Amino acid sequence: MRYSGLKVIKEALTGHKGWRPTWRDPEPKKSYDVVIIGGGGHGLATAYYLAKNHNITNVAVIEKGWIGGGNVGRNTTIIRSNYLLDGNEPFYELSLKLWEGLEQDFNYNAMVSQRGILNLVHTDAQRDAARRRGNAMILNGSDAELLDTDGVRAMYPFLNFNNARFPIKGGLLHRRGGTVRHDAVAWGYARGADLRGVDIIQNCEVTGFKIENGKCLGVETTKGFIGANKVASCVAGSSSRVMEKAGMRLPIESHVLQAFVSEGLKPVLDGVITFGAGHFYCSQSDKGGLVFGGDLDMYNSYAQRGNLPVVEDVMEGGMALIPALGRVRMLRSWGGIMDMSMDGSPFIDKTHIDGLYFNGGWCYGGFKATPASGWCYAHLLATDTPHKVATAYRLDRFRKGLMIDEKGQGAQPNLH
Amino acid sequence: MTDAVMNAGRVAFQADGGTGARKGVQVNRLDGGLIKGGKPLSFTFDGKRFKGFEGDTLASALLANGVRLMGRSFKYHRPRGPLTSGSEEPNALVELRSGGRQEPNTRATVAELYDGLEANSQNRWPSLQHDFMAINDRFSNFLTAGFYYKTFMWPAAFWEKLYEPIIRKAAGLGSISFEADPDAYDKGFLHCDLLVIGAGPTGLMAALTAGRAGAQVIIADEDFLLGGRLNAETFGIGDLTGAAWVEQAQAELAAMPNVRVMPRTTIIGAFDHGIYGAVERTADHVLAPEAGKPRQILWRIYSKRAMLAAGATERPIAFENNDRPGVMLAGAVRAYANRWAVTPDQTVAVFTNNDDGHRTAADLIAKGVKVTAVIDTRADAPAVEGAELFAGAQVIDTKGRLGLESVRLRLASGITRDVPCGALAVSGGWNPNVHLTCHQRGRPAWREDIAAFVPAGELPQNMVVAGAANGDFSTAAALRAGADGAVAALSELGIEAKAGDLPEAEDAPVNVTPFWYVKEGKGRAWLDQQNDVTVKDVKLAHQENFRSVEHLKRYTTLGMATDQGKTSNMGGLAIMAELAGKQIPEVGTTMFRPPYTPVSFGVMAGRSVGEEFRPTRKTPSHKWAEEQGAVFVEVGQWLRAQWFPQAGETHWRQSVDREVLQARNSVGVCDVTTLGKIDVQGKDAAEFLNKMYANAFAKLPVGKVRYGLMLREDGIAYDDGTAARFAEDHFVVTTTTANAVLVYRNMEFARQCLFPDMDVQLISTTEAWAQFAVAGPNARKLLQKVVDPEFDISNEAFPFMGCGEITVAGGCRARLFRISFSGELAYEIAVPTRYGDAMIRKLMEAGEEFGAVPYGTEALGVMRIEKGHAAGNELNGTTSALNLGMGRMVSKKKDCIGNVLSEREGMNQDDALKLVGFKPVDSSATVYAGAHLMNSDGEVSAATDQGYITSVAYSPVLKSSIGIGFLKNGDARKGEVIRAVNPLEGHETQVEVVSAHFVDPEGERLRG
Amino acid sequence: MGKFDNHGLKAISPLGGHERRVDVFTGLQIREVTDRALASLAARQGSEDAVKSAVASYLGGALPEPACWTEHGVFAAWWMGPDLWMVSAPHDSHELMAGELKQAVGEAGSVVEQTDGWCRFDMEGPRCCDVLERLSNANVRAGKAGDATRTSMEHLGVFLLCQMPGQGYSIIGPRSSAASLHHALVAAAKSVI
Amino acid sequence: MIINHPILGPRDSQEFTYLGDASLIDRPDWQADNAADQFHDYLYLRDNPAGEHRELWFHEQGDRSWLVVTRNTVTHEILNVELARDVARARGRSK
Repeated sequence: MRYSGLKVIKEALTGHKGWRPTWRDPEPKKSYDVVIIGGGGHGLATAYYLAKNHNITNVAVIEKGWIGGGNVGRNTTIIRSNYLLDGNEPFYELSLKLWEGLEQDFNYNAMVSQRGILNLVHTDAQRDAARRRGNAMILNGSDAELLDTDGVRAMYPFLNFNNARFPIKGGLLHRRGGTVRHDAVAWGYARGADLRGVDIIQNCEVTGFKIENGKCLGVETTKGFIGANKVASCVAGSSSRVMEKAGMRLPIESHVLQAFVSEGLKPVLDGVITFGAGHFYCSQSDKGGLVFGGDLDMYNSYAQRGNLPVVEDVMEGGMALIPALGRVRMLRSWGGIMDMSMDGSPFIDKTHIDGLYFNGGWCYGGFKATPASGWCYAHLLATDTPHKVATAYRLDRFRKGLMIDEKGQGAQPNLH
Repeated sequence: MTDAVMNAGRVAFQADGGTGARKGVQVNRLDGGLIKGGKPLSFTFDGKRFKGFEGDTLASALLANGVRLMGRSFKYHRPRGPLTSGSEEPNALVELRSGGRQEPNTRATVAELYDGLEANSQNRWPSLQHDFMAINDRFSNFLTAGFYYKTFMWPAAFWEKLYEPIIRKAAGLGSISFEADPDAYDKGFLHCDLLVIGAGPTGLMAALTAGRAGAQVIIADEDFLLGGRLNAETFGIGDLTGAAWVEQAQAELAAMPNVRVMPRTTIIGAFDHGIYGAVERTADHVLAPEAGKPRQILWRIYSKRAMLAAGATERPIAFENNDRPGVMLAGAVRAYANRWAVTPDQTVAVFTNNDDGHRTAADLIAKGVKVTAVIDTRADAPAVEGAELFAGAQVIDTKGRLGLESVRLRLASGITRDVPCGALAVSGGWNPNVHLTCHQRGRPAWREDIAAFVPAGELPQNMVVAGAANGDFSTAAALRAGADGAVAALSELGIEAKAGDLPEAEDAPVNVTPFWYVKEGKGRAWLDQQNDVTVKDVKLAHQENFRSVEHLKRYTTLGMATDQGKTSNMGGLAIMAELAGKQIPEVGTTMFRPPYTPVSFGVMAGRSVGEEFRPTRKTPSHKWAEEQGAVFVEVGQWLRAQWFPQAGETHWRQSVDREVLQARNSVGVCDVTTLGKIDVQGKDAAEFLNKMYANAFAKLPVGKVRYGLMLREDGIAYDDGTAARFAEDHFVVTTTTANAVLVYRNMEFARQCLFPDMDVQLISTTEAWAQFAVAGPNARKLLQKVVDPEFDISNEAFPFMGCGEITVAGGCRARLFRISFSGELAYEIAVPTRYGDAMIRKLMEAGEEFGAVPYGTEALGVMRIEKGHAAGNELNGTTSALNLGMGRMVSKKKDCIGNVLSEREGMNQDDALKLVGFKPVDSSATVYAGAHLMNSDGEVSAATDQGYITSVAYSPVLKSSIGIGFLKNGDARKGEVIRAVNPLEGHETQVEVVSAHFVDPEGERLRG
Repeated sequence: MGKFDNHGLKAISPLGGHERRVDVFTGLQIREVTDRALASLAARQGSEDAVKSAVASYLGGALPEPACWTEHGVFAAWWMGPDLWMVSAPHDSHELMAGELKQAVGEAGSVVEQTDGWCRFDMEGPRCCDVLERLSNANVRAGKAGDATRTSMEHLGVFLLCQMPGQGYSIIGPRSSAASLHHALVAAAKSVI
Repeated sequence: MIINHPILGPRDSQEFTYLGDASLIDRPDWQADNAADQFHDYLYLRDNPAGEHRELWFHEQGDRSWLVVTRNTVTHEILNVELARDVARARGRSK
């Protein structure tokens, strides 16, 4: 069934009886060509592109809970390709280009909205770094503009230009960045994959791998053994938990990141703003809520919740940047578990176990990566060679000294 | 002024607080209540003037004045009135106050009335009565749950250009003024043995019990009146009315120094290990806070034990057109009548599935309100005195455009009947307020006998739940649970408390037969009134396989409005369970998350606003620099002088060039106190520094300083500085300004965790010494005038990289280091910080004959770039010693942090980046920090990228723009001409690769 | 001017003045204190006992236990961390205390002058707890005389010494941030009183 | 969170700076034959358990002690707190 405005009108006039399940709930088959562990954005996108790009449709996506319930369902919805390093920027630029055509591609309105992302700078050194980054973006085919204070003021006159502790000295504007209705991404990929024959199996937890003679033959699950030619882990914050069942230790720690939404407001913020002198970034959803976040809680955690000091830190940043937010109320907070890697960059790679693949280490940048992650992971699974924009995302890069460290923080995951 | 306003004003002025007068002007004001004939207050709603009384909420006052219509819904812009009398309110949202204090989405049901209150309705245009956007309601059949996911995709560009702007404008609720909030906020910290959350009968009894036992108790309630439902009910406790018992309890608690009673305080979240967040509204009930006083305070409460006594929230029943103003929860109608002496209308009907609804009928009848019907879904409903009972009946539809006029019933017999009423009091049973029990990992459990979820699973550490929050709904049970709960909680702390004799109170059982929605009818029956989620939407979600509760919530937006579904989630779950053929507990619940009710940005920021967002660190010469008219710049938390403009200088470059030239030609002085200083002592101090620095320190002689580079364990450089050896067992280490805290932390880590038996003691002395760089050919001459004559600082006695303890200015102790960041003959001289102000004055006075200049961070930067010294832009966390041209400094002969991993192949490739200098071929051209480097010809692309420029300056010595940066294999490419490209700003400059040491590469000046 | 302050350099206070700042509220006074010399004392490995006894004879009393401070004549000392104390004495008479202390402990301890690393504000009056609970998470109401807590106020690390429970406290913070710390204290006092 | 400091008693975790897995105490021997591999595993690989986790916290706004905290990463319950120096010695670290 194709979704369209006409279809909506037709259904409205006929009592909405024609809408079918967005995806089926099949029982798992005995075996598949590919079993993807994790029904989040990346897992569903991988399944979608396996089917669409590589015509591999005998695929199952196995989800412990409900699809889209991990980080794709608990992020701050931002998409962007404002990366600095060669290992990253082409990948994220591919992702942004995929976002730009995604809705027509999978026939689901995920409200991709290129509202622009403005990263504020507050010091000369930050401006120098922004210039280097902006140039790297442009050299990789992305877009960037360097604004001075007046340029920022023209966009957002209500920021604190009067008595800021850290005055705004400009910003790096990435106009093609923006926001996407996050849940819809999971549902759109799920629907697209399901229509092409992929089985999406919810409430099915992987309890172990069947590995014989260095080859992975399938997964043990709460719904029984499911055989597979290739098993692809794609579980973000649960990466260490899952891969531990295959005997692997990863260069990853799991950390909690809180995010917040305010009560609905008439339009305040058109684009996304990142405060460069505190921990605060913010956009406004189409529903009117200000969606904002800041830094990690900093300690290892698998609890999808955080603590008060970070809430205060983030909202202090909000007030420092936008003093007019004083009476705006935060409605809800939540936490997601971030697979923080040792250099802040992800992995899309084979493992040392034949037939077992790994995708993870997305830190808190996983959402924007969803299309390219699925695209490249599908490419790796289908061809056994890394996609050209994901060649750096190898598990052995630390052994070789080839870190991709955007923030320059070294092997301390919570600082990325 | 319009006639309407004048009339309203004139009528309202007749109010004198007497009961008779009340009725006269406030058409729905009743006798009695807890407003006690309080002070009359004047307020406006949508510009119209009204009167109410002290003790009213905005909602109760508007209802008293016959106003039921208070808002519009989110999607369909349906007219709405209050559903509730509390913080769970979904409908009656207003913009309170104006200007910088404008506060969108304020629930009229909890906005305390004050004289001069100004409120406006929101999300409507042009007026609340005539809202153009209500057109959406006509198209509701097209605007079902998730419709937007299926359309607006063609043509692609139209989403951002057309559809989305329209949606965004229509969405949202209230608006902000865009003015800065003028009010102050505060934060604080409280400690207690027992935190009691909620001051109803349970909480009060618990606080009394614990308070009498001498425990440290905090009792908080979101309401401005303590008592909870006791204020809303007519039954008594012992010989007293509920309200009188509350007053007595409150008086007793107030007299206990160990008890802190906090009304107007919402516990917003249960955090780890007994920490609770609380927001106290200290000035939301007045026109404006007193000067300096906060509007709200965020308290962080450290509790040893906590009792959740937060009561319960009534839930509605869904039926067609159940959202008209006047359709309210039965408990709320009762509360308006008993507490605020208000009825929403003179004729009221009741619709219930449980006995509690009957209380509303009885109380209204006792107050003289006409109850036109009691509709009970149960065939065996108890009898009602004074009103007609329809047992086994249902409400199937309602009428009334901007307010309820009548309801249509389907009687047990099957016939329909219309009943006139201006308000319908609905009760579908009560849900315990389990929210805080779920803020960690608790998942509530279903209790069949009360048809509701009660707390279960892993509660927050050391929390007990009591009373209605735990499903014990009677007053007697609440008192018992409060007392027993307090005794039990305190006994775990070793505090003996006694429950004692409890007063007698009503102990009615809960008689409820679950009834979630009326199945009859083709129209819409609302679940989430704010977000306009109807029973049909839940059915559609089910049909489309959004069946998990989380999918249901996200697809339909059920429970995502400002009330977070406090009155609506349960109904949605029950309907989904029915559709899925499951039991309610099998469907589960969505996650309750902080905050319990929405919390302002202002209070979460507290005092950390504006210039006080973060502390400011000032240098010892700050005051003097201010006097010189210095321009300051933020460097981390420090404020440093950036340059010192002199009369006639119109551009910063003029000042900076002058400062650089004067320092290079004569002498300049710069406050360098901000560099971190760590005092390292102990028998193993030298060996310890050997571990910390990549280069060797063990053999540094006493009286000497050495430059040191610190690596992270991954082999990347992260800080550099100097270590001065004052004794065999005593060093003073400097760090960069930015990394002072980090270096100290890392050193403590090494000391305590890696080398625990080394005899090393560390302490920061950054702030204890005011330190000044004195640089330039005349530096020694200047210093010789300041340093006391017994200290010989000649080149021979005090050579380059020397250090020593001296005195200055006739006996003031000081430290002198002969180190140079500028490349000139230079010293750094330190005195105790209190003398720093005097010292800069002294130095400038002594330097007068040499034309000494103060120089700021800009000139400092220019001189270090001219010398090719790495700083923050080069130590960017991705560069190794090799990249920095200091590869040979990394000792292979000793263990130090970072040396093993610095040898990895990827960090030692042939074309590794190397730090070099760049000079534009055309000396009038400018180079930019952040420009990328490309070969002299060929493509400009990421694939051909050769490196990047990190720092640039205009060198007044070379009369050219210069830069340093990282170039692939750079040290072998000196003399090559390449391109520095800056497509971001449209520049491309031909630059020559040169040594990063632009000035005095042999270092003769600094040794002179 | 103190005994050692007879050189050509005139001291200024952490708030940047020559006079000490005093702010008076109903039931509360906040005074800038500048007349104390400070030196940190760390025990060397294996010399913990030696340091304690050596310094006891210099101070005229024992070093304080963890999280405590003590007074002996003109001296005061507080615990800063494991085997680490801060010693304080009148600045006029003891500006060079660090040297004396080092002499007293010899090889057993490491001494570092800390006098000007810090600013100090003394808070006195019955409203102390009401104001301090707006500033710090220290449980001052349950505290006793002699408590020394390292805590944070307004993003700054400070020492909070209890002179008299509910009535008198010293707040010792980083000198460069004296103005911010002072602003916080005064703002909190205005907020409460 | 509240960390029950072995010397100072219960303190708000906000006063602390978090580093990570306590195995960072076990810094390998730089002269070992496979030092590069050992350092790689030491610095980059983590158990990252969902459950009990021994981890390093620094009391930066307090007494400057490094602590080893045993904490459940699922519930955040803290089971044990030790001075890291004692732990380091017990694991055989010296100079």
